[in-house]
Amino acid sequence: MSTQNIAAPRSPYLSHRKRNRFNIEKWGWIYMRVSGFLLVFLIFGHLFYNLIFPGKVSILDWAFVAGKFSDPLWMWWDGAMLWLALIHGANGMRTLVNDYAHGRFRSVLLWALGITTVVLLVLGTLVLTTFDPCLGPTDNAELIAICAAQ
Amino acid sequence: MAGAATLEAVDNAGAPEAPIQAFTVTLNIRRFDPEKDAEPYWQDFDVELYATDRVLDALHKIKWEQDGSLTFRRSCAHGICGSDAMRINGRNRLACKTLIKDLDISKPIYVEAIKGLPLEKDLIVDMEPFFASYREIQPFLIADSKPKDGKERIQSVAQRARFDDTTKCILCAACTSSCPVFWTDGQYFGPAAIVNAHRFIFDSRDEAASVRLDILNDKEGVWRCRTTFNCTEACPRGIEVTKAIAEVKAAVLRGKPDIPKQ
Amino acid sequence: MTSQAAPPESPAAPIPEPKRRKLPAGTLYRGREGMWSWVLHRITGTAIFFFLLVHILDTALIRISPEAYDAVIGTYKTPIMGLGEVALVAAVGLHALNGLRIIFIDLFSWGPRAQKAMFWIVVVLWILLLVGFVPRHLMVVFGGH
Amino acid sequence: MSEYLEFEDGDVIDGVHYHRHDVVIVGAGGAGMRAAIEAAPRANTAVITKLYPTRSHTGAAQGGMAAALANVEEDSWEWHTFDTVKGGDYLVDQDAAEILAKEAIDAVLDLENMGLPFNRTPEGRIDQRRFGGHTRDHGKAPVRRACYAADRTGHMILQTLFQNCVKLGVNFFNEFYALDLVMTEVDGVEQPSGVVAYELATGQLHVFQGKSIVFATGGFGKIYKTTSNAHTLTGDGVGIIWRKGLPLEDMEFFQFHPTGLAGLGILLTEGARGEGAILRNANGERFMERYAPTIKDLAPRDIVSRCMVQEVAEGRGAGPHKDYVLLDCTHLGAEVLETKLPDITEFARTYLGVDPVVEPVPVMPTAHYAMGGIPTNVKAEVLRDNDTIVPGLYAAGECACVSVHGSNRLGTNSLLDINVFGKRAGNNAVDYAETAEFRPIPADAAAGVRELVDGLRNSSGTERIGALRKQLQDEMDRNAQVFRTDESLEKVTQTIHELRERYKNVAIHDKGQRFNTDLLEAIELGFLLDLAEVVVYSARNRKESRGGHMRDDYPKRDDETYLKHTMAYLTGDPHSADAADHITLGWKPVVITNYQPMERKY
Ligand SMILES: Cc1cc2nc3c(=O)[nH]c(=O)nc-3n(C[C@H](O)[C@H](O)[C@H](O)COP(=O)(O)OP(=O)(O)OC[C@H]3O[C@@H](n4cnc5c(N)ncnc54)[C@H](O)[C@@H]3O)c2cc1C
Ligand code: HEM
Ligand code: SF4
Ligand code: F3S
Ligand code: FES
Repeated sequence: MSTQNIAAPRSPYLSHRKRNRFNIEKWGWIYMRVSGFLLVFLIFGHLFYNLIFPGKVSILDWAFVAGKFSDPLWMWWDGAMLWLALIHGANGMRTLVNDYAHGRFRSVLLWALGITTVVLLVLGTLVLTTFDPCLGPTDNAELIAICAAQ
Repeated sequence: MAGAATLEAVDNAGAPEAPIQAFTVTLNIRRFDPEKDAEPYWQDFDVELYATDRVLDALHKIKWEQDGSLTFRRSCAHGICGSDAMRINGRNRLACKTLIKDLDISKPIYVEAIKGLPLEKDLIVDMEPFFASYREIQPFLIADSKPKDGKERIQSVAQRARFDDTTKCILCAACTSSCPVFWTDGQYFGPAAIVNAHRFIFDSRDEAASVRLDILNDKEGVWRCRTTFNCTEACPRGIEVTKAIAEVKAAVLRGKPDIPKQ
Repeated sequence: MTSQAAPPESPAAPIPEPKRRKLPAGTLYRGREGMWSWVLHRITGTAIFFFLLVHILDTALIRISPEAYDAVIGTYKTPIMGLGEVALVAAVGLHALNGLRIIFIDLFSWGPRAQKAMFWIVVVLWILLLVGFVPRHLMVVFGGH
Repeated sequence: MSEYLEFEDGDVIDGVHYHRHDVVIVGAGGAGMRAAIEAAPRANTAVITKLYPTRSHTGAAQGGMAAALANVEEDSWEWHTFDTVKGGDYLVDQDAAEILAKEAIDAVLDLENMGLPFNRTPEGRIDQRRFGGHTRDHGKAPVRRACYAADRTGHMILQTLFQNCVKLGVNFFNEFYALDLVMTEVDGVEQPSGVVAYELATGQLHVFQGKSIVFATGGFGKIYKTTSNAHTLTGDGVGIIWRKGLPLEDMEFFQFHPTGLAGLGILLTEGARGEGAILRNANGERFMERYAPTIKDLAPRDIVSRCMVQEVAEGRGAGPHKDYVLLDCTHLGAEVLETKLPDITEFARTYLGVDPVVEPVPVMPTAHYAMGGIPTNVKAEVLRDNDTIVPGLYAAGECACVSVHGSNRLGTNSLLDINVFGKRAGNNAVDYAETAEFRPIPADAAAGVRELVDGLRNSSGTERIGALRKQLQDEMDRNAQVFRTDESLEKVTQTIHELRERYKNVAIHDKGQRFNTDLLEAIELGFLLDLAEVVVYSARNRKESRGGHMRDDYPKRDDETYLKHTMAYLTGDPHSADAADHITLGWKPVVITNYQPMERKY
């Protein structure tokens, strides 16, 4: 191989940096920390209530969840968790994609990620807000009363 | 030095009067000659060394006695010029600051070029992208107001101490080329550039902190740091690089650096 | 340089013929606590994200019909899924604790200096968490009824 | 004229790249960059440097930079001048020393204004510390004159100058090795017209045409084995000038710094003694009290080095082989060591495994600084003989000899020198470039370098560079170090001659074009051999002891015969066997203004 056909050393530095006014990175960074902090309580509360507190996995069924969702506290709890965790996770995945994917592949992944996130946020929120606890069987006396009243 | 695998403890190794005892050490060097090789390859060399020798001495012995084509940068030989950052046993070090006695010589010593910058030949990489990032953060004092008496600007001992750590940088690139985020696409400004920005952002005499904070508040700026601390571990000058980066992040958030008033 | 032809081979002192070794491209970078905790953080974060996607979908079934929901949730009640839940809790636990470590590093001036100690504290707390959770959970899963 | 080349900046003709810049600076250490900061805003300037600028050895300087700021105690530039003259054993050109001391104050303030982070006094002004040979009121007591930034003053200077070059957008050609000066005959006289450089990355040759050319290539400490100097300090610039037949001044004066880490040569700054560290022999005795009762350990370097070697020679050396003395810092306390001398504390720990906080550090003199070099006047213009200048050619820094250091440089005066005379060189180079025309470049400007490079690349020799260089350095250490005699110099002359013969038969392994450091080391060795020969030849001729030049066989200073500068010229066939056949020595008078030579006592 002669010197002529090797790529020139010291190729000029190609800066891909573009500076734009609104900077999502800073807000993303803050968001990761704030949401992460809140999620510690939300997720461990959730896990504790669902996996430990009832004592048995078998209890986890439609009736259990329905009972939970009819309580506004848990509705808001799970709603907050849905939004915080999904956006946290999606933003984290965005970082990963930016790190490891390049070119077209990157844009495809980013779009897929964005669409998935929005769809799931909408879906999850709809489920939470329009959920009808009277749809199925329950042994929760209070619930039965409410449903009967309808 | 932190992180050295001190497996071979040689008595008195440090003292110059140490009994002269030489070891045969195997160096396994990742070589690449752009004029001959399509791909880098590894090559072994056996060298007679003393415990107090540095890896740089080993490289010199190879170059001067065995294979003159072994190519690497070096100048000062005592950790002050920043020429010879390389990956020694998987970690970024200066060859001239890594003593044989601090390495496990029962196994070969692996030596390869630093990662993330284009490989040019053997242990030499292209430093241009590194210096380009450095230049981008405006690494110079910006202060238009002249000191009143035409003498020096006044700076208190505490203000001077505020940025002391980051003035030590020798631009060796050990940090930037140890950063997993930098490896991904080489677009991240990198810890060295941020360290040098910190040097001025936190200098009470400087008047352009906000400009630099703005530059680093960028997609490729401080926010790309994932606090992996490889930079801090690698820095041969003992600069607390990650801490400096954290301080710059905090300064971006507050809109100004936290400098002592007095 | 065009005017310079390739130099002829010279009979000078011989260069040892390279003993080419088959080895991976480069060695793995030997980072320390900071790097490995970040690797774990990434892996666990990604894993949790994908779990979350599925979890939202299955929970959405609750809106469709109790039967569909119970059918799907029923499959969770196998020992394999029970182990999966252990993995999930382990992942979330590690990610959460290390997430707090990262927040402390960013927030406090002593953070960066204490990062290694904090990493080991994270590991200890994580083990305690698992010690508290795993036996109990496995008893439920395998205890069956 | 057909023998001259027509080209535009950026042309490549016959594989050689041609560049055109008003000012061409060779070297990007302190002196080169200080010159560039003056030149770049006013003229099209190029800086050629074989190292990335921040790798230059100015960065290794530790202790400080002298200036009579009087920030902490009474001081004046006259006292500074006197100390410089006396420190240089009266071989200093006093007009130059006055300029140095006077302009020191602005030089320091310039640096501060450029951003240099000096250590501060409680009032927030630049702090100052004591240093060897700097005294108040003509030798009464040590004075605090050295402005410093911990023990990293050189590092800060180098970084600050580089930062300001970045600010000005200075045009650097990094890793370009200047290998020749192009001279063009104008009006019957050879005049400088450009520089030929070798690009390390590609192996290609470049010719830089310039109206003015500044040499700032630093020292050549690598002629010795034990040295504080970098591997790259091979005196290329001085060697180029020498090979062009221009003279070199005072080459016999090489400074040996007292406190190099024993066996390694890595420097421990005199600032350590400035802060109160003490030299002790094996018996724990503070021996400098005997030799220099007034300023003791802070006597100038030549004296301290000599006393150390004497202590060892007389059997009072420490260690199992009784071959070094001890630098005791233990009483300074961890606080002072960690804050004011952090780097050297670390050097001792890293390289010797000795912790200065608790135990004394083994030290011995180490080759440190070339007082001699390319003769210039106070405008940094290079001299062709005792008083004719070479128009358009400038030199500054360690490669130059103004002479402000005479036969022995005072600590902290070199960082000062590179700033004061670097600035002057830059300014004068631009002034000159503003009025001058480009001189034509001969068509075969690069031929000499090509021959040199191709000759080495294609050589079928059998000698190894490493072996020759090692032998040179060992011999220089043995026979031309702190103490010299006619006999020892004769011996090393012989060796150098043999080595120069063997060098013709040197071979390199690396035949490639890219980053061929093997080739460059061979070329550097050539310069080392040339310079070592001049050093030794000049030293044999000076049969007296003065400053850094200590002749055991002529232990007295002899002002009658030798109060003058040596001027060495390359005449005749450079390859002739006997140095006398190709080196001619002459004398140049010393400029004396205020201070008549006196006995040098401290
Ligand atoms: C360890 C140490 C400590 C010191 N401490 C002090 C101190 O405390 N106070 C003090 O006053 N002085 C001190 N000195 C002395 C002082 O640092 C040096 O004399 C001074 O820095 C020299 O500066 P310079 O610009 O002339 O050369 P350098 O800084 O050595 O720069 C030389 C430049 O020339 C370039 N160059 C060389 N050859 C070529 C070539 N062929 N082609 C292209 N470029 C070339 C190099 O790349 C480099 O950029 C110390 C010296 C040493 C070694
Ligand atoms: C339980 C509480 C949680 C805490 C305290 C937490 C904390 C954090 C923090 C601070 C970061 C930023 C890391 C950095 O900038 O280097 C982060 C990143 C991340 N988190 Fe979480 N997180 C939590 C839960 C979650 C959940 C539920 C998911 C998944 C949906 C998730 C997925 C991610 C991902 C993918 C990243 C990106 C990783 C990276 O960039 O390396 N996290 N987390
Ligand atoms: S911060 Fe440390 S590792 Fe990074 S370039 Fe500077 S000296 Fe080197
Ligand atoms: S290694 Fe990289 S991720 Fe941050 S802590 Fe250092 S810059
Ligand atoms: S050679 Fe200068 S830092 Fe290693």
